Amino acid sequence: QDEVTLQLKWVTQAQFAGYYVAQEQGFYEEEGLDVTIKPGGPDIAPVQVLMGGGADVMVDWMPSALAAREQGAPVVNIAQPFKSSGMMLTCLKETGIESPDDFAGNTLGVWFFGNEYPFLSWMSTLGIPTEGGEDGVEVLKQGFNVDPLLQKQAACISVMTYNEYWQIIDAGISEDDLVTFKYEDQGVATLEDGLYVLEENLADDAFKDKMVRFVRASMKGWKWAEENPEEAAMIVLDNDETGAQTEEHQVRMMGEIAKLTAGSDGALDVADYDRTVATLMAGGSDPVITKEPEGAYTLEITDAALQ
Amino acid sequence: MGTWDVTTPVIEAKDLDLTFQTNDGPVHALKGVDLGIEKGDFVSFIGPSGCGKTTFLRVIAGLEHATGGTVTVNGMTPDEARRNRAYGYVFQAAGLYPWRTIAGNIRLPLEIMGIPKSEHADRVRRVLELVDLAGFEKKFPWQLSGGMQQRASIARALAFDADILLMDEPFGALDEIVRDHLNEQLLELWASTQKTIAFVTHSIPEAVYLSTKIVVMSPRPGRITDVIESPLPKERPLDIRDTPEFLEVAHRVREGLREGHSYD
Amino acid sequence: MGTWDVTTPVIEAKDLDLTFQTNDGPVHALKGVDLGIEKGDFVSFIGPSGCGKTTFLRVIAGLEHATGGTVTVNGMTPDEARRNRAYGYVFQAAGLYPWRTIAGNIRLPLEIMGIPKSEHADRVRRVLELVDLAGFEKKFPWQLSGGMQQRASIARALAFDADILLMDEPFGALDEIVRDHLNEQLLELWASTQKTIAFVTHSIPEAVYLSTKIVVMSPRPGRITDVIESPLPKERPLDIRDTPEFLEVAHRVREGLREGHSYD
Amino acid sequence: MKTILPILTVVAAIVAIWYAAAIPMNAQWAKDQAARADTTLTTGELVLDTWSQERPRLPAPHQVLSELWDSTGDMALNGRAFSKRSLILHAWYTLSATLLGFAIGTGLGILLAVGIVHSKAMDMGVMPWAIASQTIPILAIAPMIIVVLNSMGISGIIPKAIISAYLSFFPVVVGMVKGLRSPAMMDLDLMRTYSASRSQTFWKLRLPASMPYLFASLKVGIAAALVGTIVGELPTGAIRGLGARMLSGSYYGQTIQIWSALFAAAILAALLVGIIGIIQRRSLKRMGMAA
Amino acid sequence: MSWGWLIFALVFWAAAYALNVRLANSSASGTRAVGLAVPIIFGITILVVWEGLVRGLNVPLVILPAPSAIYAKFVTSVPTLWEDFVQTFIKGAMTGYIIGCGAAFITAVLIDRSKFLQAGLLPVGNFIAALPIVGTAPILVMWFGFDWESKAAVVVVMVFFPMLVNTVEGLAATTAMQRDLMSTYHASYLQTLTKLRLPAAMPFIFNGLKISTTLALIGAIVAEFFGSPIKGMGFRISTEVGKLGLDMVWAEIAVAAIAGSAFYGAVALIEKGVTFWHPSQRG
Ligand SMILES: Nc1ncnc2c1ncn2[C@@H]1O[C@H](COP(=O)(O)OP(=O)(O)OP(=O)(O)O)[C@@H](O)[C@H]1O
Ligand SMILES: Nc1ncnc2c1ncn2[C@@H]1O[C@H](COP(=O)(O)OP(=O)(O)OP(=O)(O)O)[C@@H](O)[C@H]1O
Ligand SMILES: Cc1ncc(C[n+]2csc(CCO)c2C)c(N)n1
Ligand SMILES: [Mg+2]
Ligand SMILES: [Mg+2]
Repeated sequence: QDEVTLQLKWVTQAQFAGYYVAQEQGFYEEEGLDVTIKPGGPDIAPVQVLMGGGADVMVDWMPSALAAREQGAPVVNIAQPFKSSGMMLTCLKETGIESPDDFAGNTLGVWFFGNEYPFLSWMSTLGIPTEGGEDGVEVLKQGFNVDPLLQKQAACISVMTYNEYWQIIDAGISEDDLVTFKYEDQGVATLEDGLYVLEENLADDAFKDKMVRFVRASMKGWKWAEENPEEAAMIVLDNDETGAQTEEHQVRMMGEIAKLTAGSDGALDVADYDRTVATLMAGGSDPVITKEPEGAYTLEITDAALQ
Repeated sequence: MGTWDVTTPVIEAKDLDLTFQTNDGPVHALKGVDLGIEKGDFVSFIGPSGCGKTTFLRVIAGLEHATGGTVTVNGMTPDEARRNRAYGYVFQAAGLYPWRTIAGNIRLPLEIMGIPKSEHADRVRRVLELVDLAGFEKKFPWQLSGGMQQRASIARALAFDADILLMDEPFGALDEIVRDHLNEQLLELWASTQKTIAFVTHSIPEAVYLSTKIVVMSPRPGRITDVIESPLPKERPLDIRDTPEFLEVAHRVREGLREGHSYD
Repeated sequence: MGTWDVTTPVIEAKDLDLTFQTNDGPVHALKGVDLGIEKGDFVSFIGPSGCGKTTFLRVIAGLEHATGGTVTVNGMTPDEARRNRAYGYVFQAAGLYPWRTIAGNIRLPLEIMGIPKSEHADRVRRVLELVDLAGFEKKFPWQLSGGMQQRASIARALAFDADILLMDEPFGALDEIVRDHLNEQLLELWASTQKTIAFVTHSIPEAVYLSTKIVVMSPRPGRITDVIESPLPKERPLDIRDTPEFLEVAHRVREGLREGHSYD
Repeated sequence: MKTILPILTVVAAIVAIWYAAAIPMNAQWAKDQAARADTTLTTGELVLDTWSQERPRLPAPHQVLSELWDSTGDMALNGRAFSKRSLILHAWYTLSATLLGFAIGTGLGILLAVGIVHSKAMDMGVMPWAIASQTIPILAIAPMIIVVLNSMGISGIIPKAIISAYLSFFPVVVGMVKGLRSPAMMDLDLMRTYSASRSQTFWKLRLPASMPYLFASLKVGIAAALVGTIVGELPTGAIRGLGARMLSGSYYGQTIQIWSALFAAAILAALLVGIIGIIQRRSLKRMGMAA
Repeated sequence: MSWGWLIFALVFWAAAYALNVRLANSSASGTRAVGLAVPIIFGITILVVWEGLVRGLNVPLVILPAPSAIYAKFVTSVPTLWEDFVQTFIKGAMTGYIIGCGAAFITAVLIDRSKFLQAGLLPVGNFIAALPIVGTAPILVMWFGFDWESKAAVVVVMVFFPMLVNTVEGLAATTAMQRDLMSTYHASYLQTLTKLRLPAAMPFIFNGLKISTTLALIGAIVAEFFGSPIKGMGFRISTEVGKLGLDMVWAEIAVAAIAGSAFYGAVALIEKGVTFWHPSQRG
C-alpha cells in the first residue's frame, strides 16, 4: 500500500466530507492507498506543511495557492472538486446597505490568512479603497466566528453558505434581517477547495500514479457524500476528535456543500481557472498576483483518473 | 522575690510565665517572674545566655505575649503602652534596614512618629555624635563594621525621646574604651532626662556601674534569682569601679550568676 | 612595629593596605600593617570599633583582598591556604543557615570536607557539649537566643580540626560566666592541639588571659600601634587574672587602646 | 475549614457580581431580539432572558456550570468519561502535555539559572537572548516549530510539550537566578572559608536559600506551561485538548462552550498550583522556614 | 546541500564561543564594553549559523528565510513596521502592562492587609492566571472590540497573576526583627507598608514586573490573531504567514524581540537603581 498524507485547509467538518467518506468507505484502500488526513486550523498554512514535507497533497483555495506560487512555492492544482464558490458577504439590513454602492463608510469583516484575496479583488473591481475614510471601507480582521455582526462591530461580515451564514440564523437573526451578497452573483467568484501538490513531485511517475488513484477515490467519496448527505455527515462527526461538532450543523453543512461540488467530476474547468486568474489580476494598483501564472494546474491527473 | 516599695511602678510584672511551642516540645522561657521598675530606675538584667532576658524585654515591649501572669507599663498593658510609643528599643542585633543609609535609618522613627522635618537633621547629627559615628551619615549598613552598626542602632533608639528605654545588650560588640565612653554618655542622658531604662548586659562591671537595680536571672525556665538595689550614689565617675562598695556588689552579682550555671 | 623572631611565621603580613571604594569616597580600612604569627601562637586583636580588625581577619582568610602589601599563610597566599582548608573561621555574627537545625549547621563543614559520615554524630555531640548546647541539636537557629546562636557558630568552626582558627569576637554575646568557661575550654583545646589562633575581642582581660601575643590597633586607617608578647605562663588558671603581671599587661593594653580614641 | 470559608466568600461575591454583570452585557441582544420579534420585555423577563441566552456575551454562572457538568461529571456517570465529547478526555490530553512541558521547561530553566549564576559567559551571553526569546510571539512561530518537527518525524505530544516548555522555562530562569543569588555575603563567605567546591556551595547553600523563589517560579511556571500547551494545541490541528475545545467553541460561536473549557483549564491550573503549594509548605516546613 | 556554508557556520560558531569564554573570564569582564560585547557576539553567532544553515541546507524561503533576507525586508518596510509597533506595543501592550501590573499591585496590597481576603483571593488569582489566552482573547475581543482596547485587556489578564504572586510574596519578605522594630515605634499600617514592607518587597516586585514585560508583548500580539483592525504586529504576522511572506513575519518578530528586550532592559535598569541594596545586586 502507498502512503498519502492529505493536509486540509480547516478543521474537520463536512466541507471535507468527500475525503473522510473515501477513507471510511474503503475507497482509498481499494486503490491501494493508505491515507492520513490532517485537519487544518486557523494557524496552519497548508502550503507551508506541504513545503516542509509534512503532507503530499493539500486542500486550498486557488487565490492563496496562486499567490503562494508567485511567492516561490511551486504548487500545482491537480483536481478541483468544488465547482462553485460558497463565499458571501452578509450585512444587517438595519445598517441600510442594499447594494455594493452602499459599502462606503461602513466597517466590513474579512478573513485574512490567505482568504482575503477574493474580497480585495472584489473591492478593487468596485473601486472602493480599503483604507477607511469617507468613500472607502473600514476593514476588520474577522476572527473565527460571526460575533462581529451579532455585536454590531461590523456592518457586514464574510460568511460561507455552508457554515457561518447558518450560525447567524441559528443565533436568532432571521434571513429577512440580512442582506447577502454572493461572490458568484457579483461576478468575482474564485475557485475554492482544490487539490494541490508540489510541482517537483509531478516529475515522479510513481507519485503521479499515486495521485491519480487518490483523486479517483476522493471523487468517488465526494459523489457518495452528495448522494448520502446524512451518512456523510455522521462519518465526519465520527472523525471529529474535538467532539465539539453537532449533528444538526454538519448535516446542514453537507447539504450546502453538495450544492458546491455538484457539477464537478474533479477535473478543473479551464474557463473557471481563467476567470479566477482574471479576477485576481484585476486588482488595480495592488493586484493579488501580478503576472499570468504558468503551469499552475495540470489536467493530467484527472484525465488519467477519469478514464 | 523582688523587693519593691509602695509607689506604683512604671513597669510591673506579676507571676509572669512564657512558654514557646517548638517542633520538639515546649520551651519554658520565663516562669513566675515578679518585678517592679520605678520611674527613673536604671535596671540591668544579667544572666546566662538563653535564660530569657531578651524574652522578658520583648514581653515588656508587647512584642511577645505572656502565657501566664500580667505585665503593666505605666499602668497599661504592654500593647497599649506600645501604642503610646512609650519606649525606645535597642535590639540584640543591629537590624538596620539595608535600603536606607545610616542617617536614613535614624530618621526612620522620626518620620514615623511625625516629628517635624525641620528637626530631623539636628537630631540625627546629635545622636550620631553621641555614639561617635559622625561622618558616616551617608554610608549603607553593610559598609559598617559590626560595632558601628550596633552603635547606629543605639542612635536610632535615642533619636526620639521616649521615656522608657529597653536595651538588649546594646554595647555587646564594642571595645572597652568605647563602651566606657558610651556608658558615661548613657548615664549622663539618664540623669538629665529622668528616663526609665531596662538594660540587658553580660558585663558585671557594666551592670554595677550603670544600674540602680540589678536583676540576676537563672536559666531555663528563666526566673529571677536576685534583685540587688545599688548602694552607689547617682554621681558615678568611672573610677567608682575601684571602690569597695562597687566590688562588693559585683561580687554578689557574680555569685548569683554562678549559681545559675551547672559547671565550676 | 611588630616584634618577631627568625623562624618562618605561619601567618605573615607585610605592609598591608586595604581601601574600600564606597558611594561617598574611599574608606581606608588598613594601612601599612606588618605582623608575623608563629605556629602555636594565640594572638588577640583589640582596638576600637571600626578600626579594621574584622577586615584584617578577612584578609588573612582570603575573603578580602589587600590593595597593597602581601600576606602569606603557611607560606602560601591566603587563597591557596583557603583552598587547603587551613583554617576555621568564626564570624562576628552567628550566620547559621536558617534551613538547617543546629546539628545540621555543625555537620555542614563535615559534609563539605568529606569527613566520614560515621564520625559526624560523634563530633557534633562533642562540640555541642564544649559550648554547652547539648540538647539543642534539633532546634532551628531562630529558636535560640543570640548567645546560643553565637555558641553554635563556634561549635561549627571547631567541628573540623583546622590548624588555624580565626575567631571574630566569638564570645561577644556571652555572659561572664559562660565566657570564662569557654575561655578555659578554648585554652585547653589550644594547649592540647597546638593550634594557631587569631582572636578578635573587645575585652581587655579576655585578651590578656588568652593570648601569647596581643595586637593593639588604632582606628581609621587601621594600623597596629602595639604588639605585646605576654609574659604569662602557658598554664593559666582563672585566678591568674589577679596577679600583678596580668594587671600590668592589661594596663599596657588599656593605654594603647586609649591612644586610639579621640575622647578622654 | 479555615481556608474554605474565605474562598467561599470571595467566590460568592464573584458569582453575585457575575450575575449582575450578565444583565447589562446581554441586555442589548435581548432587546434587539424583542424588537425584531416586535414585542417588549418586562424587566423581569429581560433579566431572565439575559441569564438564559444561547449565545450570550457573558454566560451566567449556572449556564457554564451546567455545560461543564454535562461534559464531565454527567458523562463520567454514564461511563463515557473518555469519549471524545468529554472534557475529561481533553483535559487529560492537555494535562499530559503540560506535565511533560513543565518538566522540560523547569528542568531547562533551572539548568540555565545554574549556568548563569556560575558562568559569567553564560550570564552575559545567554540572559539577553533568553529574554529576547520570550518576546517572540509563540503563536507566530508555533506553526513553524510544528512543521519543522513534523518534517523530522516528530509529532504527537512532543511538539505541544516543547511549546509549553518554551513558555514555562523563562519565569523559572528569572526566579531561580534571583533565588540562587539570594544568599547574603556572610553565608557565601562561610562557604569560602571551607573552600567548598562550587557544587557544594550550590547544594548546601544556594539551592536551599533559593527555595522560596523556586516555588514562586514553579507556580508561575506551571500556569505558563498549561497556557503553552493550549496555545500549542492550535497549530497541531486543534483536534485534541482543551485548546481545541476553546477554538471550536469560538469557531462556532458557542460562548458557553468556550467558558466551560476555560473553566476546565483554570480548574486544572488551580489544582496544579495547589499541589505545588502543598509541596512548598511541606518542604519549607521540613527546612524550618515556615513561620 | 552546500558544504561550504555548513562548515563556515560551524567554524564561526566554535571561534565565537571560544572568544566569548575568553572575554567573560578576562580581567576586563566587569567593564561595560565586555558586558555588551558578549551578548552581541552570541547574537551574531546565532545569526551567522542561521544564515549558514539556511544556505547550506537550501531551506525554502517559505519555511525559514535567512537573516539577510529578513534584513532586506526590514529596511524596505520600516513605515509598516512602525505603524504596527505603535498599534500593538505602545497602545496594546503598554496600556495593558500598566493597568495590569498596577491592578495586581493594588490588589496585593489590599489583600495583604486582610488574611481573610488573601486566603480567598489568592486561589482565585491562580484561576485567572490559568485562563489561557486562546480562550480569553476571543471573549475579550467580543467585549472590548477589535481595536487595541481588547488587546490591552488580554494583557491585563495575562500579567495580573505573576505580578500578584510576586508582590504578595514580597510583602511577606521581611524578617521578624524588622517587623518588631516597626511595632516598637507603633508604626501605622501605612507607615509599615511604605517604610518597611514595600522596600523589602521591591526585589520580588521587580521580578514580577520583568516577567510581565515579555508576557505583555506576547499577549498583545497573540490577541490580534483573534480579530483586529488591519494593522498591528499580530495582524501582520498572521496575514503574512497566510501569504507565505515569511520574511515579513520574521521582520515583525525581530521588532518584537528588539522592543521586548529593550522594555525588559529598561525595567531591569530601574530595578538595579531601586534594589541596589539587595545581595543579588551587590554580589
Ligand atoms: N564592604 C565594605 N564597604 C565599605 N566599607 C567597609 C566595608 N567593610 C568594612 N568597611 C569599613 O572598614 C572599616 C573597618 O571595618 P571592620 O569591620 O574591619 O572593623 P572592626 O575593627 O571589625 O570593627 P568592630 O569591632 O566594630 O567589628 C570601617 O570603617 C568600615 O566602615
Ligand atoms: N521564637 C522562639 N521559639 C522557640 N524558642 C525560643 C524562641 N525565642 C527564644 N526561645 C528560647 O527561649 C529561651 C530564652 O531565650 P532569650 O532569647 O530570651 O535568651 P537570652 O537570655 O536573651 O539569651 P542571650 O543572652 O543568649 O541573648 C531560650 O532557651 C531560647 O531557646
Ligand atoms: C481566522 C480565519 N481565517 C479564515 C477563515 C476562513 N476559512 C477557512 S476554511 C473556511 C471554510 C469555511 O469554514 C473558511 C471560511 C476563518 N473562518 N477564520
Ligand atoms: Mg538575648
Ligand atoms: Mg568586626
